[in-house]
Amino acid sequence: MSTQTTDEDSEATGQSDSEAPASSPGERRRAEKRERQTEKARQAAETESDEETVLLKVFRYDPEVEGKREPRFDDFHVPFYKGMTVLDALIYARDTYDSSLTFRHSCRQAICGSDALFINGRQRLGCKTQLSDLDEPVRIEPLPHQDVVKDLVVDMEHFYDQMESVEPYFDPDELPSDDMAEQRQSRENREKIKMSTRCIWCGACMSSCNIAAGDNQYLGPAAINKAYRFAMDEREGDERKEKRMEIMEQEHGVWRCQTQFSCTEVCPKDIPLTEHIQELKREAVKSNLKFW
Amino acid sequence: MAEQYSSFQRGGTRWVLQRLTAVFLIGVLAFHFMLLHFVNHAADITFLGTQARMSQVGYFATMWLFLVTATFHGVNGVYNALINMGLEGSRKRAVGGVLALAGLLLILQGTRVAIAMTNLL
Amino acid sequence: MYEHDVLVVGAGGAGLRAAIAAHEEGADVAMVTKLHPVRSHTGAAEGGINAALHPEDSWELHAYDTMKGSDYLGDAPAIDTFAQDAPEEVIQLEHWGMPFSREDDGKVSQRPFGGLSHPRTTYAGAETGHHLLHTMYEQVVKRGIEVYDEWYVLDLAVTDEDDPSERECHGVVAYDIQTGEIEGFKGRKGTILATGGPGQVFDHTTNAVANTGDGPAMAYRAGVPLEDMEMIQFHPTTLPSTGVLISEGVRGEGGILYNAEKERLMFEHGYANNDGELASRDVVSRAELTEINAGRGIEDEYVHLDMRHLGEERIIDRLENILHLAEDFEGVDGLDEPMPVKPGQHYAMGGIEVDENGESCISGLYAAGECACVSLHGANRLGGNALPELLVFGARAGTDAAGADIGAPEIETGYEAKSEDGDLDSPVELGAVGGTDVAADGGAVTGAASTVEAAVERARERVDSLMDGDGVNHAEVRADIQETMTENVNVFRNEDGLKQALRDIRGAREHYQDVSVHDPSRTYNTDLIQTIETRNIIDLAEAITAGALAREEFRGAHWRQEYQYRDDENWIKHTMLAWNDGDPELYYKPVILEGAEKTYEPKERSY
Amino acid sequence: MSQSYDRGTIEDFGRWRDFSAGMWAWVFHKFTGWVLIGYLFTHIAVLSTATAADPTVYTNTISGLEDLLIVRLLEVGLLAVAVFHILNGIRLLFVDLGMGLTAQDKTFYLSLVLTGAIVVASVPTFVGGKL
Ligand SMILES: Cc1cc2nc3c(=O)[nH]c(=O)nc-3n(C[C@H](O)[C@H](O)[C@H](O)COP(=O)(O)OP(=O)(O)OC[C@H]3O[C@@H](n4cnc5c(N)ncnc54)[C@H](O)[C@@H]3O)c2cc1C
Ligand code: HEM
Ligand code: SF4
Ligand code: F3S
Ligand code: FES
Repeated sequence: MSTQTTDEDSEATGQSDSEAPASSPGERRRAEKRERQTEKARQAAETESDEETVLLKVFRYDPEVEGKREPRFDDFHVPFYKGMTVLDALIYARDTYDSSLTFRHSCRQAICGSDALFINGRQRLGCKTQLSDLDEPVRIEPLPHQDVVKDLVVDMEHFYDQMESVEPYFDPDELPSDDMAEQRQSRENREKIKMSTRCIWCGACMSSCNIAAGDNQYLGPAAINKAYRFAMDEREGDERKEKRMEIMEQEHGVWRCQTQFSCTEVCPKDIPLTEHIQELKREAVKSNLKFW
Repeated sequence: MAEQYSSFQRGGTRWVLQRLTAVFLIGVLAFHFMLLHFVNHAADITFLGTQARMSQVGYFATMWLFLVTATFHGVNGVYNALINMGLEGSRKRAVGGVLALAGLLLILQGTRVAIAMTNLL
Repeated sequence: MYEHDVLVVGAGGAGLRAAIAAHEEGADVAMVTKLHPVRSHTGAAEGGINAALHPEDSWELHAYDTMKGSDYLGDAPAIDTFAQDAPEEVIQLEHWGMPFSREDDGKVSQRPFGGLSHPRTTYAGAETGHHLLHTMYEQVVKRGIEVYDEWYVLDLAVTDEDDPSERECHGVVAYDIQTGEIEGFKGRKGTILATGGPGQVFDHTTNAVANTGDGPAMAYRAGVPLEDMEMIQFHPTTLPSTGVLISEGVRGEGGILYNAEKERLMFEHGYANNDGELASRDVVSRAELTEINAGRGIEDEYVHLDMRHLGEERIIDRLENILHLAEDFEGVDGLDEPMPVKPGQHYAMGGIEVDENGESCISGLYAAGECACVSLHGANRLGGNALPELLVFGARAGTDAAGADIGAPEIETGYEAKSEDGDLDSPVELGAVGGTDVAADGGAVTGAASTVEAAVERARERVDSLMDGDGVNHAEVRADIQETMTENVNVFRNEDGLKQALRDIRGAREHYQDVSVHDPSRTYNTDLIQTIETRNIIDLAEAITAGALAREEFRGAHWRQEYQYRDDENWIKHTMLAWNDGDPELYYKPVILEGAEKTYEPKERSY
Repeated sequence: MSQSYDRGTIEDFGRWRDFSAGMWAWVFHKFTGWVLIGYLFTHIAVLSTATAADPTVYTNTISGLEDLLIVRLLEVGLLAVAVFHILNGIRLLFVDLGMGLTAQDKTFYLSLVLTGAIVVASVPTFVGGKL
């Protein structure tokens, strides 16, 4: 636990053949650079060898770069301080050891939803996960069931498509005639939709759901929750709600949910997703019973 | 049942039926197990005993409903499980057709058996 | 090349509002943004949106509070327009479905906020910005406005007349982060910059990692002056380890600040005998730092913000996410113990000089939101005034860019507005290394398309050369800048420190000549993006520090050790910095105090 | 997602270890459901002997099968499968009604434990009796 080197051994085994003869000048340069970094890290390790470090095992993949086309795990030893999050550790690893380490992040405070990752077998936000809560080594992978673009970055397009397919916008039956008058909403109603409005589009839920993994057309927990947010908002009115329910009731809508609960478990905003989906199923049955 | 499996379907009819049959099945299945394993030991089943039970209209009706609901519940369940895996288009229709047919045959055969068990014929 | 009527760069609150407004005028709008819209930092705003909605309240009062808050460095036409339009914009948001917190009668709730004479801050729990951002993005989806997300705008496509006021902006050059493709975007009617704050210039900030001030830096280099850059707001309540913000809402609801001796410092040490914790941000930030410097800080680093006495129910009802923030990022349970807080960089009052219609001196180039300076906030922004600014001026910029007539602006921009030359006693040369850094095409091309094409060509060369070298990692340069800024251009400023900062920035700039990107990939190359951002950070850090060194007085957020008073005689004027093709020039322009209804009289700002 | 980049062993194996209670419940319910419907078909097939002209065929088939230990053991297995499916089915019905959602993991474990208990208790009845 006293070194901070990027673990040469595992890197070498991970990409043994591609590492050997550095063919292009660019590669030679990078190889040299890696050497320098290791050297730097080694020196740092010597001077602060009593410092505590954490071992990260990070998924690496780049479709373009020789040696990264085969996915592999890289090891990074990162000095630990109290309160350090997984995101902090990744940033440290990138800025200190390997500037090509790629991941999305922005707000650092669990509100932008960029850094949902698969950390020690669970979908979590890097910025909201304290290293001290995890077992070592900390295994960091891109979200499962999504195309990997590079390293920890996944393609979110499908997720966005699903979100947008539920007509995720407020669309009231009618508005107050006075332009300067607000629509009234009871506190109870706001309370009812409150949790559902918290979604930050991180995609953790969708990635955790086995059904979404199997059925590409399944709207998924986040999109259904988005629809719930509007369907339950009393300001919208009954006509709109009916149309929303039609979207929810389609083949790949609420009925696909098999109540696995993993979405609810991983949601960083603690949205009771399964509950919302189930409520919509009952709503749908209720509204259909009328015609029976 | 065939049109239940048409490609586009609004409303959770199958979903509700899956639950309703489940509720029914809880009762009958428990009853069935009790009767044929605890009250009457399985090894001691004879045709005469079966015939005696099946000739009661109430019991016959229950068992037949058991057959139908269990078939629906089971076949529909399998169908669902398959769509959950992302079955689409013609493959989906084919699977639906095969399952519906299998279910139908099962019910037919089951009904024949059930009738044979009575002393009516 | 992509072509649209109006291009909006950035999809935070300001960008989204501008896009909707332009779309409503019938323009073909596209948004180009380096983050997917919902990832923008507007989502982090917690406290609320000010608007005079109450019958007893009035826009004049709101304007007055804003002017007073600005310490008389705001321009009255901007402030009046802002206060007049804000209520309408807030109601508009409500009509778009924003889940505002409600009163018993179903109306939108309003709470008191620092520096306001009336409770006029509307809010949605403690996550107002999140809801504002998502509500507006939903409307963008509804309207089918095109969004190029994860496209990084590298540069503006501006013609190259000598006088920036004669230049025209025809669009931007952007880099598709996913594929590495560089493309031109032509904006037939206008280009609106809405790129947000420059928080990454400092290392302890409430801003996101993506808030690198790209817009102001690009506009600056294209010839638009930067205005009042020294006016940086430090928020008094940020968590010490991460800079995550604890909303002013906590103090609005009655939260109390204590020093290590458990004294209610705002009163017991006389920083604000009337308003106490609710005094404006600069006052509270300085109070805290003074306490800490006097040895009354906790662990010599922070003070305590206590909300326990509000009771669990009220805290959960109105400030629930504060509990989560304190727990997740500082490991503190706000229901059980006081939260540690210290000042952190929060907001830039200054930015791209624009008029009330959002237009800069370069025709066709607009800016809105935190990256712009209409001069609404002057020397100090009131809490809850930035979000309505995004709405009001985002909408105006969008409408104007789409070609609708919203009246001629009263605020003048560009060199024409200059009242006085500046004279900066800088220890080092400012601006581009090695003389000029020409923003545009050298005057060779004319016409919109060729301007964009020329800009694309330059961008391609620049990216190629960055990818090619084998130099230092940009992270080192960035860290140097952040360090010196936090050390020297913080809440407390003095001449020596500022000069040191300028020297350090120069050093970093020279160092930057040697940077290169080490990731050879064209796919999602964040190394490249951050390297380019670092250049922007350098330009902005220099502008901020130059402004701070120039302004020899103490006004609003700008405190100078040598000048402990507000000098209305000499300093009711804006500090302007023009890039001047690589050789920055300082000058001043007057502040407009004549408003629509009345002329504002500078009064002492006491709380 | 079919077009996902193939993450090889990372994606294919190892994931199950990360499954949570609700996912296991789903997997088991699925498995037991399939076994049950499979059994239903077999069961009807076996019972079809009743359609034979001679009633002893039916009686003999049943008792012949019951004479095999393996069949009795399989029946215990069937019981386990059925009991779990019923208990978890009840759990799911409650979930559908929106009840006990926060205790979903506990009720799953409870189903498992109860299944175990019932099966153990039934073993004498099922396996016992003359072979
Ligand atoms: C923690 C916090 C709390 C706050 N609370 C409040 C509050 O309660 N009330 C209030 O009134 N104000 C508050 N503010 C201030 C207010 O939120 C911000 O000033 C405002 O949200 C800025 O919005 P914006 O649209 O200008 O920029 P942002 O929301 O930051 O958006 C910037 C956009 O520009 C894009 N972009 C940037 N650079 C580029 C580039 N080179 N190419 C392409 N796209 C680019 C980004 O992708 C992003 O979409 C708060 C600020 C913070 C940080
Ligand atoms: C006795 C009480 C029973 C109850 C309470 C019950 C309950 C349920 C429920 C609620 C489901 C739906 C799961 C979902 O869609 O999320 C289900 C699925 C299923 N059931 Fe039952 N069931 C019972 C008996 C049976 C019987 C007797 C059979 C066999 C004939 C059976 C076969 C199935 C199958 C195949 C599925 C689909 C499993 C899958 O998802 O792959 N069930 N059961
Ligand atoms: S519902 Fe939760 S997990 Fe899913 S996208 Fe929204 S915030 Fe993320
Ligand atoms: S994980 Fe999937 S199955 Fe339903 S409860 Fe959540 S959407
Ligand atoms: S960095 Fe924004 S959610 Fe983690």
